[in-house]
Amino acid sequence: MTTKKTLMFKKVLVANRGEIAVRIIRACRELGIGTVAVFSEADRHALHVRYADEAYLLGPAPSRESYLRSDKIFEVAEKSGADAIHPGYGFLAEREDFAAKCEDLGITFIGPKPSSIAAMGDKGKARATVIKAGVPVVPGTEDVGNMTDADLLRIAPSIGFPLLIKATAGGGGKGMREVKNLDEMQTLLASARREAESSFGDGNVYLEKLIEGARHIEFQILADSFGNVIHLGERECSIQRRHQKLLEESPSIFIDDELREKMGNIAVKSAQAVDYVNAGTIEFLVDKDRNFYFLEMNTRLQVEHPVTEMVTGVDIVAEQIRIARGRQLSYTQNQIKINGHSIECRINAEDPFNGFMPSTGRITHSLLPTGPGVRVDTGVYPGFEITPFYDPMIAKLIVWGETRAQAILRMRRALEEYRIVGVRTNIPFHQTLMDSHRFMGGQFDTRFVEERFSMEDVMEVRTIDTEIAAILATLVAHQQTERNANIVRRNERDTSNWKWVGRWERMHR
Amino acid sequence: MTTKKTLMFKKVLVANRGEIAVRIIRACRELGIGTVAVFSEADRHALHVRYADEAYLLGPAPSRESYLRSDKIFEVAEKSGADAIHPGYGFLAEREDFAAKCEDLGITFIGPKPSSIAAMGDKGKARATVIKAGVPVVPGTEDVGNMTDADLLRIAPSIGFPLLIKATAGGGGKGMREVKNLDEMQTLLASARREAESSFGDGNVYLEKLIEGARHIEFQILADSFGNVIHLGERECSIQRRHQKLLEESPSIFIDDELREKMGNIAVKSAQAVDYVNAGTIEFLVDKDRNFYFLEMNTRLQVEHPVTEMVTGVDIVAEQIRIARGRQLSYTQNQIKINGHSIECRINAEDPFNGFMPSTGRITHSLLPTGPGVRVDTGVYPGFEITPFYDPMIAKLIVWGETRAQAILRMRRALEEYRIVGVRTNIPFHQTLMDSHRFMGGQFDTRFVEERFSMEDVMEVRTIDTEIAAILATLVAHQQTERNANIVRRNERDTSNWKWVGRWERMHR
Amino acid sequence: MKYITTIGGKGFEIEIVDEEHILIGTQLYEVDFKSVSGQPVFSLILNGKSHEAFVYQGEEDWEVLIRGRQYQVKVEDEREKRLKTAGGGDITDGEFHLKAPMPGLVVVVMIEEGQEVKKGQVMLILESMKMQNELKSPRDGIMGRVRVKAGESVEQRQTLLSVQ
Amino acid sequence: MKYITTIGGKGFEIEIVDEEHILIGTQLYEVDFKSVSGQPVFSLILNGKSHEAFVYQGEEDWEVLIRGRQYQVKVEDEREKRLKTAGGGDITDGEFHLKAPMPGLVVVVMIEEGQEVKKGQVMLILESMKMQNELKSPRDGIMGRVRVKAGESVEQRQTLLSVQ
Repeated sequence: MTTKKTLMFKKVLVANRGEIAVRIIRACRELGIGTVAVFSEADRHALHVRYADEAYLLGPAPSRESYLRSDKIFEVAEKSGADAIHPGYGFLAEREDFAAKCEDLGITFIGPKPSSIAAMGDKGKARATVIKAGVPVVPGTEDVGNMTDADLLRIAPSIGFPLLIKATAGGGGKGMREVKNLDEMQTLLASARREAESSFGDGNVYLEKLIEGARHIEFQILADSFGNVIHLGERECSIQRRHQKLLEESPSIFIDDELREKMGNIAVKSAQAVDYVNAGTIEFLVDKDRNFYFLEMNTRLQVEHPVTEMVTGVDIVAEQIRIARGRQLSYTQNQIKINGHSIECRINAEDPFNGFMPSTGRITHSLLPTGPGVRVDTGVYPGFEITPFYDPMIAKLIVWGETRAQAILRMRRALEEYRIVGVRTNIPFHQTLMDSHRFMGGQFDTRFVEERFSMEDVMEVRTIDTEIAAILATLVAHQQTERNANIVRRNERDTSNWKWVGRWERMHR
Repeated sequence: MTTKKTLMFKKVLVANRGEIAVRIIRACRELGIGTVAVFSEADRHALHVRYADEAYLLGPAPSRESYLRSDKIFEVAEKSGADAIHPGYGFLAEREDFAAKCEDLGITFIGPKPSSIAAMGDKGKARATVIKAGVPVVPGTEDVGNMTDADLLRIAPSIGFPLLIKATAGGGGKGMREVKNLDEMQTLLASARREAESSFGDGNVYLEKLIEGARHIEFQILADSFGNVIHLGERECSIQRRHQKLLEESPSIFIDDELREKMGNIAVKSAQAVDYVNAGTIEFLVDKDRNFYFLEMNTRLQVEHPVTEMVTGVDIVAEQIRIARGRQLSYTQNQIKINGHSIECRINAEDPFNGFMPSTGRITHSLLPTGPGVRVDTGVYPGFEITPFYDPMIAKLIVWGETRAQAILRMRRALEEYRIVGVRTNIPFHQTLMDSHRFMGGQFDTRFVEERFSMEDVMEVRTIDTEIAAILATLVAHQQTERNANIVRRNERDTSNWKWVGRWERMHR
Repeated sequence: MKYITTIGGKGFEIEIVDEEHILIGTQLYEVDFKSVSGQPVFSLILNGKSHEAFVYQGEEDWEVLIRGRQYQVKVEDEREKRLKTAGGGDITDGEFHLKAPMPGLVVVVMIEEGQEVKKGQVMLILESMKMQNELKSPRDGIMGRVRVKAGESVEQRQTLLSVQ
Repeated sequence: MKYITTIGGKGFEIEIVDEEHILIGTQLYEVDFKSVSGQPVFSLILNGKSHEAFVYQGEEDWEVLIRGRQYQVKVEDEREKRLKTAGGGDITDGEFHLKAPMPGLVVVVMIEEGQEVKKGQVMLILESMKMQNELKSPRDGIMGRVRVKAGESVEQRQTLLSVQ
């Protein structure tokens, strides 16, 4: 057991990078807790290093040589005297062994118990656990453990097609295959196992019925070590591409008070089934008829936690820290009120005009949207270099409005204000989405972006810009021609001016 | 009377600059209303010009040749087809003749009726009006109109010393004098009249008792054209320097629910006394014994309106537009709830280490604080030039917290994150203020900053930084020495490198 | 100076009259055109309308990103254009070299040398930023040299393969 | 290289050992020192502690703005310092020229040539940004030439007057 002294920790090591590391440092600072950043060689100039009280190098840029090196992280914890670790999301956040090792070393892990991480980490085991607690799951294989191809082929028809093969150790769509009929299943099983094996070192898979037209809706829960568990309402996360969430909102247009209460209670029950402590998220699929099914539990802070903060007023990271310090929850379920509507757009360094290809480079200019109802969580700034080593998400743009309509209008305004020069971003994707009638009407499911959305959908609205684009390109081309001519003329006197041409060209590359 | 058609205006001319012009453009954009910016020659690159749908040059940099040229503004309104004008604050916002001219031209003035501006614009007349409505005023001269020095000298002893001489056309502390006794009064009357005459073209003055240890507390009101008037609670604005507000918060630590209701009702009554329509603010002085006195009414949007927006969730500018469009208020008094606590720091381009001397120059680097509970309203960005022509306020940093303590901690965090390079700012002043025990304890009045606050107050806390400052200066000096040496060496081969030295020096000037 | 500017098949004749005026066809426009803080971000006030766009040189044409839409714009000065047309017909596109848009790991190469490819066909998958990215052929053609194989790490702008 | 660095009367002996180490007195520190995006903003990690400051050259000394506090720092290299000390005592301050910190309008000149002034005494009021700003004497002295008068507009950095 951790001692009382450890629970009153004074210095938190943030075992992460980017916007979430900055977010955690902010919460610690506001609570008067010291912060220790860790960084890879690619991140010396990163914002979390600039903002933390202390900062230590972990190793080279690749994650496995830096942010995944738990041994190095524990070394830094010892050297700096950090008495707690916040893992953020990704990296080591859902590694049972990491949480257990913290406990062994007498360091407070700001998150759930290792046993809860383990119980929810194996997707098959998690299903079995919540079924026992009376939580509805997507119909599928209910046995825990290694099932052979023969078992799975035998069970499949009783689940019904289409169905999904999923990796038990899974996440992020890896080791997942959609199966339309029995004939193709054998081949797909093999490839799913291969991918799962290479991604997670575990080729074990299970089957789930494919719910068509489903929405991805999740509930934020908070649990303290005194057995109090509450939920903070839902987040709608159906806007996805290749199983990556792109936009989240709270509340969901699809959920009424009655369904919210019902699903919220089930979410609380799911957390209780694994003796959950700290912040966590229960993900559900909800079908067209409002039947809902437990999908999985994320035993950590979510990327999209801010939309819940905006509508409830609860600072989830501050609450995580309080819980880890052994305090009671600051709220009872009755005190949680959903006020207004919030939307988050994930701003990724990728080119929506070129197959969402990741984009790297130095951010030379950046203008953040600000003003009423706008929040930006980011780890980048002008002058910062986006490297290919980490997740392409560089910022989260979050808005609040009194209604969903007002939030959409505000998001449009904020997206238009947001300027980033130096890397391509998916801002134009979000702008197109905000103009889409289906999105405005709330008519979407998890397949919407891939199957029924196109960047060209709303383009006719903006044909007037064609002429403006032509004029701008002409003016810039003309200016450059003039400038080059001047430089050539000046150059006849002074060779050294070529470096200025070079600068101009670099700027415009 | 303006016609129904005009009331449904589609395009708003924003007769202002800086952060408030941007704020208004944002509100219009979110409501789907077109925006027309106007700008002076110094403001071609300003954010309001970049963000507006249309933008027109008014004239040279000085305000009287640009932002105060109502004739030019009406020309732009006609040319652009703008059917409404939002005046922001300052410039033409409280000019009765400007509002009246809008009415004549069939342009909706987003603000009160000319008669209300007039009634509240003459401070003596305003006192008389609200006294009639039963509103308590600071004891002083109660006659309206021109009083001679002889009148004033006769009345003074019955008011009691110390007292204030104030300009009836006044504002911003101009034409104001503090009088300690009858002996010095004659001289001070003369100088107050002189200053009032030169500032407002009107040397008329009146007397007010000087309330010692008073707090400046104001109530935001909203009134529609159907006679509905509500208040949005109070703002505490006692943190001032030379009668300029520096920090505002809502709610006030000094006001309990009972007093809030009482003062709020009086504020509503004051507005009703002049048939007020649109947003306005009733300023009060509150003495140590919680007696409160009407000070004046500002018949326009206030700089500090965001703190009220943060705690009530009401978008005051959007509500102004709704009211001007002839709609009913979106809220009844019962629906207004104060939620949490909000603080605004005015970020001015001035040097707190050098007598708050204004600072001009190009902003070369800027990093905005973001994250939970933080809002920045600004009209500047990296690359923008701060000129000496306008108000030194370049941004407003606003935070929200569940409690005043949380808001202060969050403001500390945000101030620490805010980096502006290129001009000096008063951020260090606000940082010192946030560390001051008196401020934390809420023990301050309008004289606090000038009389009982020092930048050195909390310095001992930070002595550890002395060594860090020494190391940093040494490292930078060393780097520069090395660099110069290199340049000299390189220079032996290539004279053109001197331009790089020049750049380096410019950067460090 | 007179330019022929083309977007998606649509041509505009734009004449730069002086610093503050342009002619499009016979229509005169007042322009106020500025670069924003030394970046390739341009503010244009055209007859009072305020526009802002990110304008930069792409592989072949100018790229303009304005209000969430990206345009490929070809700008030719009139003389240049006339000479080219007189020269007779299209210049053949020549060989296309696919370069790595970012450093990464080649996951799979889906084509072989000498094979026919269609425009938009996936040729290679490159892993970077934890994502698998499909690199497609920009046009129909025949595969030329393939310079990388699966499992290989590549640098940014390294030539991966060619389409003839 | 060894430096003698002084803040408010307190001296520090700082030796730059190499790119990553400094000695203060006999204490060795590990330093990681970087300029942030080409600005005079510096990030310093000193034995693990992360600091950031705005460092620039003032009129005479270095100015360091760190966590809301501003420090005037004198940095001298050891040799320079030794030579100066050997040279014997303080160098006299010479004439001080008051320059306009910003463009503005001279509202009032409060001193006359030849008059004695005290450190901190207001010499002139300059209006700019709608504010009246008091310009004070940086030290005791005798007024030299006064180059401006009330009502005059001045440019930034224009010399207004001198203190001897």
